[in-house]
Amino acid sequence: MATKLTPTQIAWRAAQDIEDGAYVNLGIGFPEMVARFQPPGREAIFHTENGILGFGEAPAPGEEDWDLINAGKKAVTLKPGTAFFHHADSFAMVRGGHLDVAILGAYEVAENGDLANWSTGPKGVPAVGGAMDLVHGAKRVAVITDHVTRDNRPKLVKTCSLPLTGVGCVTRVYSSLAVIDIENGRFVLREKLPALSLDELQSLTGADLVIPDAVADLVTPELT
Amino acid sequence: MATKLTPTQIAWRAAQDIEDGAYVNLGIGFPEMVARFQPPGREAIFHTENGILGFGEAPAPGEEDWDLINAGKKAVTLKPGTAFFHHADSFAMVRGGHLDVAILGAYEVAENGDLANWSTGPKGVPAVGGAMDLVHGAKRVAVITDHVTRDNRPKLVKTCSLPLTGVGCVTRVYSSLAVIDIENGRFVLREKLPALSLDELQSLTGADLVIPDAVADLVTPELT
Amino acid sequence: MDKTIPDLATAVSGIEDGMTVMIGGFGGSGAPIELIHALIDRHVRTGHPTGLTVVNNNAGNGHVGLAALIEQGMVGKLICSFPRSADPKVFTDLYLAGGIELELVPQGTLAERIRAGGAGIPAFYTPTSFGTDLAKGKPVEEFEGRSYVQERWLKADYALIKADTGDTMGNLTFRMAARNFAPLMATAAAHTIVQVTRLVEAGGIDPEVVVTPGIFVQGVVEVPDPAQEEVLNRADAHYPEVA
Amino acid sequence: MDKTIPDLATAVSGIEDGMTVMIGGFGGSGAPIELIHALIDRHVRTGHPTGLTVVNNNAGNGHVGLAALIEQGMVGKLICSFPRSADPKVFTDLYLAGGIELELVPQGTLAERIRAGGAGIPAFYTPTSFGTDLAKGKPVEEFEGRSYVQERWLKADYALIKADTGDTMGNLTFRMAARNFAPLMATAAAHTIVQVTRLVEAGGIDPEVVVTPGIFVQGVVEVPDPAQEEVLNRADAHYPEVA
Repeated sequence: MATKLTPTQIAWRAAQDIEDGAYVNLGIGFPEMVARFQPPGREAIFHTENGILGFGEAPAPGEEDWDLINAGKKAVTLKPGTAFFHHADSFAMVRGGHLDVAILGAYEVAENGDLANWSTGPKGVPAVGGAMDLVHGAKRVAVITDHVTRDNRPKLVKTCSLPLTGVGCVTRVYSSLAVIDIENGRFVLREKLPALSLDELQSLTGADLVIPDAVADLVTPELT
Repeated sequence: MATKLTPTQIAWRAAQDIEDGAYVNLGIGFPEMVARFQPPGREAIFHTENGILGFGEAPAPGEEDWDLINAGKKAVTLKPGTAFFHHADSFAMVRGGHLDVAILGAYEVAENGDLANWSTGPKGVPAVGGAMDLVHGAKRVAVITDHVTRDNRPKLVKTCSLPLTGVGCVTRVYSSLAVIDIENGRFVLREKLPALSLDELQSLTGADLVIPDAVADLVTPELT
Repeated sequence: MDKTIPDLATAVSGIEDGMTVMIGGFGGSGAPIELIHALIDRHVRTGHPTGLTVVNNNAGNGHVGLAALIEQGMVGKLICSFPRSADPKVFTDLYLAGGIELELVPQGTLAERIRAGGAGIPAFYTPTSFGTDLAKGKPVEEFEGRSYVQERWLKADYALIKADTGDTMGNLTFRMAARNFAPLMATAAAHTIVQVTRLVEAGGIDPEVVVTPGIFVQGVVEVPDPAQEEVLNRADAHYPEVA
Repeated sequence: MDKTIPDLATAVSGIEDGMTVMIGGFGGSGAPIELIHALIDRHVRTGHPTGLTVVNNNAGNGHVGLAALIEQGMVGKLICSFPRSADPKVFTDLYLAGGIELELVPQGTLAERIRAGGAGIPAFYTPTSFGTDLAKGKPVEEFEGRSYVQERWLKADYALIKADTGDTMGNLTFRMAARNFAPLMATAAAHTIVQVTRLVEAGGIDPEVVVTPGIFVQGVVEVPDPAQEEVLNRADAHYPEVA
């Protein structure tokens, strides 16, 4: 099997689709990496649920101000044009359709766009945060994820088996093997790793892939 | 018949019931006069629908700033502790029950507390402003009004004949002849002009007055 | 990112016949007079836009700003709470002649419907107007024994508002009670166009005092010394000027 | 009018067993550590209050602030969106042992429910959580062909929040992202008690930059150099201090 992309490389690929001037919310954890790979000449404005628009990268260690954090409780910095606001205004931005893109992680994505990313079932402590708001708010909801689970089961599935975060909300998946759009309730392949055969990719995917005439090569820089 | 109170005297009487530190909204026009008669040692904080809390009296003529006006579009002034906010926050204060008192004018008040003060019927141009919000928001809704119309018909009635502003919302009426509470769907007389007989007052009132054992004299300073 | 627009004509060039336009201001305070007059200029020149649905607290005063827009025959419907003023003649005459439609909305409900439009809340319940003519035909529901009226969100194609300071990213502050509906309208319109008295670079506004974050703003045009409706009306101004 | 309270013990003296208490903060930013610890002090001294329902975005971290309140056994129910943190052991252990009730609410819905409580809106519709387990049992309605979930307002007996500057009339400003839920909670509680880092006279805050107007605040207590939860936890602090 072809060497899959690293999380950093997936983040890089997702970043290439963010337009100049876009308002973007990045989910906690892995999706936060997307901010590091804005293409030259483009500048996105990042939103965080806890009331900051237009924040900058992490401060140097020791320079943190713990009143200036993102939704992942990591320290961030100010940039010219930053604005602070309260949580109701923050989610007016989310729910009101003002964000251009939200990029989230996933446990499972179904071919109809259903997303499961908040609960692995009745065990443990459930936590949802802002994910359920984001998936029904942003104009475009994309997922970045490994193509399969640690024990090699597909994360792109026919129907989600885990509790849903949102119904029919995801339109694009950036995985470790491919870029896949969700259109009319089907997974449509747009890009795949060059060394990966269509059969291999299908065998690692839990629902039928629609293969258009043109499938581009998924190529990223070396990034670890 | 006894000399009725002037509008200024009615406003004075209403002002005596406003406690120190109360948050108060005064309706456009005649009710605005209430602000002039705060008893010594008490300070109310005045709210206006268009986004000011804690404003002061009118500026000297020629000193107006037309960005600093009240809901009646009259110029006001700043005081220490003033705050500005937008219309949704302003009506969160109103609807959310944060105002202690709203004092409004009336076309009719019914014995069940119904108020009609926004429309005299289908002719002309209707206008409602913030009255319908205020009557269901403030902790106490009082009315100041002449006791009768210009052609001597009662304004305190059994049932409003004009379009309602709010249902069962008024709890006290300061009229040109009396102070009347609305309790359990009845007009309860609290104060009346000393020279006015109970029969005279009843004859000018469109619903039965409940007369408790103690009815105080309604006495105000000479004010025109 | 630079949201500045070079001139007023460009600022209002996207507004088309039949659109819904929210216009900031409460009476004269906060009224974006120059943006409104630029829209009138376009109508004088091209005959468009017309048949607009306008959302404002009032119905204009005198013969400038919103009143002039109505007088020009550009407004088919007005959604407002209080169509009275010192001189509401323009609206009153047209309304009584059946030449303009009026949707009367309680002021707090108007504000909340606009906020709901901006916040993605399609409907909410309010005690306001329960049992009155303005609640007729609306769903009613009881919560904890009290009755409430269901109200729907209000959105617009354009919002035209006035701010005090604006930066190139669209962050805004307002001046005193001129704030009123503007921050709400900015959230509820697909295109929010702002005339700012002072335009600054990004970073020129303290992030703590931004009232409207730039995400709600699509265009900013500088109008350094804006007219005040109240002052124009006291001088009996007309727009377009009477020759 | 003077809403200042002389000390922290007095500030929290009105909170009784079984009350609902909203506590500001998102993670550690904005957490009113000193007010929470004053409440714990009272419990250590008197055994009260207990059986509290606490509303906060999170479930505490480490052994200070909200986590310490839970550890002290004072919280019967938590309403929050994200009970995870770097060190959520206190809540996690108690929850898994069945010792505390959890109502999980999506973060934006939590914010909007609190705002609704403060704004007199008993219910509203949101697309958030439609079709998920968190919408189970809630009314669903369709508007323009899209489905929405009806959510109810959330109110409290008390709100405990942290502000940056406060004046004697209760007007408040906040510091950066420490603002988060505090301005909403101030509107939704019958009694809002604020610890301010800097107390000034009325007039000491520019009326344009007031974030929470004084009408939403019942008491203000000055805490000049407030602790930051994140810093306390990095030092492995416990409250009450481990002897």
